[in-house]
Amino acid sequence: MTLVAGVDIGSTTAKCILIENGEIVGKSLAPVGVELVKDAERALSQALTESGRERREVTVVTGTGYGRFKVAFGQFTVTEIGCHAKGAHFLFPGTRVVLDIGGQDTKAIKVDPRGEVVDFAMNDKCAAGTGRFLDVCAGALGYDVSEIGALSLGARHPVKVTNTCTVFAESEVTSYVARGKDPKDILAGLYGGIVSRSLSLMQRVGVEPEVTFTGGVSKNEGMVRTLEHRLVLKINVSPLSQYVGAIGAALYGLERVGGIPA
Amino acid sequence: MITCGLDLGAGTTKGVLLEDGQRLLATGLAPTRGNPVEAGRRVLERMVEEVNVLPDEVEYLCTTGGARYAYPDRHLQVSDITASGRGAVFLFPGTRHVVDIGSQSSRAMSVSETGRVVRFKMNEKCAAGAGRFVDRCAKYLQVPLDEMAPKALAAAHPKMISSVCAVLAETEIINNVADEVPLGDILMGVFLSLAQRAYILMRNVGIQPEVTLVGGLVRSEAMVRALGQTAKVAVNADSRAHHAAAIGAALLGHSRLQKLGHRPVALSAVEV
Amino acid sequence: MGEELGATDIVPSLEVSDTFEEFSRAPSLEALIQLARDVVSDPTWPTVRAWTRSGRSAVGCFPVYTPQELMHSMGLLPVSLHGGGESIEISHADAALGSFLCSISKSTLELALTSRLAPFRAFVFPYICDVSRNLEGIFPRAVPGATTHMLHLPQNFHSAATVPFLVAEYRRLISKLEKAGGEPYRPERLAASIELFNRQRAEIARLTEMKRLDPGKLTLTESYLIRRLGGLLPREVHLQVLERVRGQLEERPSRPKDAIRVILVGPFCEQPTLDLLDLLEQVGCYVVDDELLQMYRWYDPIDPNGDPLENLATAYVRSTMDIGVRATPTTKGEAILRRVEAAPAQGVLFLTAKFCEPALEDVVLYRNALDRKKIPYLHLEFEERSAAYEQSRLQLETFVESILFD
Amino acid sequence: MVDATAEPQFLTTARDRQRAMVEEYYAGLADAGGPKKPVAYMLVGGNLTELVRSFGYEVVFPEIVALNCAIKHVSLPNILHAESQGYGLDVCGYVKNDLGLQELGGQTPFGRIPPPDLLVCSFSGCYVYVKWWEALAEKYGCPLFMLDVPYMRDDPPLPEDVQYIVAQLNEFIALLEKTTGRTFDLAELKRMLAHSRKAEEGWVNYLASGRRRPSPIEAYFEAVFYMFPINVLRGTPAAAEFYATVNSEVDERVRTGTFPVPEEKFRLVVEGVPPYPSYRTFWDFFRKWGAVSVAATYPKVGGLFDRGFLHDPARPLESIAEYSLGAYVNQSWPLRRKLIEEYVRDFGADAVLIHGIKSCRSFTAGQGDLRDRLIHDLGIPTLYIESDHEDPRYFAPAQIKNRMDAFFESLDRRRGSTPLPLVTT
Ligand SMILES: Nc1ncnc2c1ncn2[C@@H]1O[C@H](COP(=O)(O)OP(=O)(O)O)[C@@H](O)[C@H]1O
Ligand SMILES: Nc1ncnc2c1ncn2[C@@H]1O[C@H](COP(=O)(O)OP(=O)(O)O)[C@@H](O)[C@H]1O
Ligand code: SF4
Ligand code: SF4
Ligand code: SF4
Repeated sequence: MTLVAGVDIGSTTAKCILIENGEIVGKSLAPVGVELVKDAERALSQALTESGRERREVTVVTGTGYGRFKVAFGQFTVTEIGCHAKGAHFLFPGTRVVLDIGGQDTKAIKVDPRGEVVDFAMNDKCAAGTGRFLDVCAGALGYDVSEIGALSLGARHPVKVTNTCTVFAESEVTSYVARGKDPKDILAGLYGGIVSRSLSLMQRVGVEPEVTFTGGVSKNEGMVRTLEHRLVLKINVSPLSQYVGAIGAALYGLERVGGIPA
Repeated sequence: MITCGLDLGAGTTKGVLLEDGQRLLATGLAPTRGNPVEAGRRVLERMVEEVNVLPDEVEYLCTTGGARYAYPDRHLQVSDITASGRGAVFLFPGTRHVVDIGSQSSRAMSVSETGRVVRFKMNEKCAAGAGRFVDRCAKYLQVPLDEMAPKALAAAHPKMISSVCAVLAETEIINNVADEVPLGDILMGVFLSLAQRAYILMRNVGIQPEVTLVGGLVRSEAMVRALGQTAKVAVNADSRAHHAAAIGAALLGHSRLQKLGHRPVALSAVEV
Repeated sequence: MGEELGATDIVPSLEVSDTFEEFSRAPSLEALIQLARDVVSDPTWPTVRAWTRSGRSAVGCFPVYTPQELMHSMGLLPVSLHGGGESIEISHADAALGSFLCSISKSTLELALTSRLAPFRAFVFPYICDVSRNLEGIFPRAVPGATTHMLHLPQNFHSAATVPFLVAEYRRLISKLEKAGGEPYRPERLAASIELFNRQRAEIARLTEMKRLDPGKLTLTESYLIRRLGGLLPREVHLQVLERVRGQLEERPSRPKDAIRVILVGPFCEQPTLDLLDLLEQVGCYVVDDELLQMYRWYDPIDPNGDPLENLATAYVRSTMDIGVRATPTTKGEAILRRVEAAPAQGVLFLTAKFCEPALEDVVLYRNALDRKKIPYLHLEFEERSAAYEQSRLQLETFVESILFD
Repeated sequence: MVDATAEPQFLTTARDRQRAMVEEYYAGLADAGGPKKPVAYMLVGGNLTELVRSFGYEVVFPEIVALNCAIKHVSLPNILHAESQGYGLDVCGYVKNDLGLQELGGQTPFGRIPPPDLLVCSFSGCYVYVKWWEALAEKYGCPLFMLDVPYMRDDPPLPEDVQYIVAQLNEFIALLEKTTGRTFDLAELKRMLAHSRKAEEGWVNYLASGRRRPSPIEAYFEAVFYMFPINVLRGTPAAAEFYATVNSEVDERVRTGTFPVPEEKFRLVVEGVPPYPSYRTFWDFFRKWGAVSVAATYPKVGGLFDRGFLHDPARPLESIAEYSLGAYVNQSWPLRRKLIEEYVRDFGADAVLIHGIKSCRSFTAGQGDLRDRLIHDLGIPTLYIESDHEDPRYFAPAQIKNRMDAFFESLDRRRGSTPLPLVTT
């Protein structure tokens, strides 16, 4: 009966996952603020509360994400690349390629049949093509990012969004809105651009089925559809996709203490 | 003879009415919100009302700014770089170097004594180092734009922002807040970082006194100070310089009108 | 790699007859230019497909100085590769090549990786820069089965040993081409090809001279499209096209407008999009001299007598133009001033491919000379797939306005 | 984990000697320039050090000056100055450092760099060389000799390639005679080539010791320091003596069990130019993981001595010609790939690290393809990291560290290890 926790401190959100007996027994998600150490603690305690467990029952806490070193109470750290691979493998054992689009970066990871990282590629530091890009553009359309996923389905005449820079794209979107373009079509244009950039990253590691899409942006249905369309491939998306990094971290911790990996 | 200059910018639309190419009668400003035509019309209407002239007395209208072609009732359009140069020399006749920082772009240019642009340099593909960055910081730090400058100017140890991206710099600012860097130091750091980027453009063009700052950022005294410090030159600034491009457009309109000797018909929207 | 993303959407659109009749029969100049526009924008190589339909082979030539005469003399169709234009999406090439490279190198590789270069039997890459050179090294894996060759172009233009070396270099190429569907090399056939190419270049020279003397006569894009056909059509056909165009242009009235005369420097290898070329004249420039498509203009007439291979090599050494990929120490500054004077031009437009280092480095030498003489100039960088021209338009307009308004 | 803050274990005597040689060299340039002590500028790839020295020239290598500036963190002002002169963002950082420095008067923390009296452009492996020397020629108006070196597509090179270079070398000798008023001294050249050969043999021995397990040398980070004599001081007895010192220290190290990292965990082959502005930071990222480079391509930019080429006093001009063909970046990609694969095999490496340079196309264009082949065709774990060799603005430590950590983590996992304990840094 080993209870383990994985805490993923991303650029945008903090996620925590509790695993026991190869099963997810608790989770939490909250935006990160200015105090990462506290955010990490809060993520863990929320997950515990949600599942009715107590801190002392947790055998090991593993930190990941760009703020992993701020999981001060954790025992281990693993990079988010390793964690997304492991977590995706746990949810979809056939995974060979993971595409993770989070708040500030995009990664493509190639994994072997055991869920180990074979190769990975990441984008450069620029908000173009990341979750932040969608947040900003959703704002320009007058929506929250959680609403735009379903909205884009059924676009008929996608507009061409020519700017990749988030700031320029935002005003391009604003002017499309002012010109009375259908938000569906604008979104379809935005997704097309992000997917192109993601594909180029995926090409670096080589695309082969199964592809698992993780990170907050994978909750966006429109993005999923666009990606599938361009890859001519069905892709895996779990309802827990935003937690994949935290799941991986928890599993690493489990392995470390000699528990049975999933 | 009244001419109008309208600067249809990505963030704000600015307008001026100019009499005989010499006297500024009115200035106007409105957020563009993706609809430059409407914003332009509103600015014009308000100015005309303010100085109490008939719309018809405005004999020539020259547009500038990103949406200069979108405005149908114009007689001429000029690029905002050309216009800013003219406007800066109108406000400060000794100007030989102009720095223009707007919401999405920053430019540096050297100008002749008539305000003709001799050489210029701008960032094309990336909005790092432009006003949008300041807006986002203001929003995140919950400091209204107008209150940023006094706080920034009180900074003892400004904290520079290293991120190149206008959007991702937020994270760095979050970290600074977390590390309990005083608000003033963060704010001044923001302006100094912008100044640093502008300085690279300025050097590319070649810095010659007098230097004049134009565009929206001129509204911030902290920006003026930061630029002066970074480039080690005195910087002319005047709140009217936010309207420099509109002024320049009105001036060029005036000289066109004089050359023609009569009032031409307005162009309708030709292209975007 | 391996899977064929994108390859599925190669649908041949334009069909060209293997006699290429439609080019010499186009009913009007405008019809011909439209045809040229279609051919140039079609990524499925309609002219190459027409040529190879009867079992003949085509060679893809990366810019700039490939000896196309030689290929022609061996019964091959030399075709200039200019990247993918606006129509193709880069999703594979970035990974292999890296992000800080010019579009032409990336999109050429993208074409290869998505099987769009299947109509070619061989490829020749000249050593004009490190990118072209390295591209050759990774090309064979992208187009298995085809022959690729790296042609070392000498940069020592003063040594007595250069011509003999280049002749030996051409011989290396010959032996490769012979294995890639070329007929055996015969000097007399090369001499004949040289004469044909001389005539083609003379016609192109007339066309560009017409643009210089009377820039209202034809637009830059028109002149460009007519020239660009030369790298896609059999040369005999192109020569006919050029001769007809000359006749038609003589009858066409000139439509002069209020524009400034400029020369266009920098796009000798990667080519700007048609939209960008249009934009240059739209904002009020007359482009009266340019470096576009250097490959068809690199020699004075080549001596048809004597050893043709040696003459071809001598032509490269003696009479290539001062562009970014030809070493010309201490004379770059003077060269630009001479060209401005000869045009004559009011200013210089530097239009360099993004990440094209040879072009970027020359711009500084040119600028220094122009500054000394107070000649205005503007430097813009372009990419194949940048659909947003607002920033370029803004800068071009500023440049024109700075010359037009005093 | 290794304490990354501790000083790496250098071979101290050799390192001190190397420092002294660098200092002496720059001190010697203080009064150089003009007819009495003329200065020739040269490029590392395919350089003609011995020949030019035999005519009494002091030799300056702007590439080496540039990398010294970068290591000493003084490159940025030079780069910014060159950019203000119009050199674009994408121009090679070495070029910008040099041209910026020239405009600013040539002053560096290690002495003043004199302007050239002669420009020798060995066009071997990098087209930027041609452009760079054109710019210098336009600025200084001094004679420029262009040695056109055919790109190496055939190994061994074809006889016509060698003949072509020898013919140019004879023309160069005539130019040198004219500019210096001296006559060519063949015997002197041969003497110098003999010294070179000795130095080269020592260098080759040093590099070969990377085959040992654990490796007593750091074939990338440390070897870079020892490249100076083999490129700059060839033809002098000092260079040969230097490698004797180095090698006796390597022996010492083996005897006493002092290694670059206390516990060698990963053996790497490294490809690409180092990130000089952040050299130590970068190195620390490796050492932390117990990673040691056992072979690297970069130290071969001056020549591939370890693959059998040595200068031969009996065939002076021919061997100089063969040398100039053999600069690492003058090798075609198939030859570069073969070399790297051989290094992996011969040095028993676990993985390959590729460091891509944003402003150097010669080295970098195609490294992605290399990466792809190594990983997907050959199954060799490979990490690709990108920054710059000269421009500190391109080094993003947090991102680079994240990639390194992920990479070594996955290598470690494949050996069945478990995650890292938390270090709060
Ligand atoms: N319900 C949702 N629908 C669509 N997108 C979402 C949703 N929730 C979050 N996102 C996107 O996910 C991003 C955050 O992703 P995440 O993987 O948590 O980032 P990180 O790990 O970098 O903090 C946000 O920027 C947002 O764009
Ligand atoms: N009081 C202020 N303090 C700081 N910045 C300001 C202030 N007022 C306006 N700005 C800046 O000016 C920018 C708008 O500049 P403007 O030149 O009007 O841009 P554009 O022409 O692109 O619309 C805003 O993005 C904002 O950052
Ligand atoms: S400002 Fe735009 S282009 Fe620049 S880094 Fe940010 S998102 Fe990217
Ligand atoms: S565009 Fe420039 S860099 Fe690219 S291949 Fe051509 S010459 Fe080389
Ligand atoms: S090889 Fe690379 S680093 Fe060296 S000079 Fe050429 S471009 Fe610059």
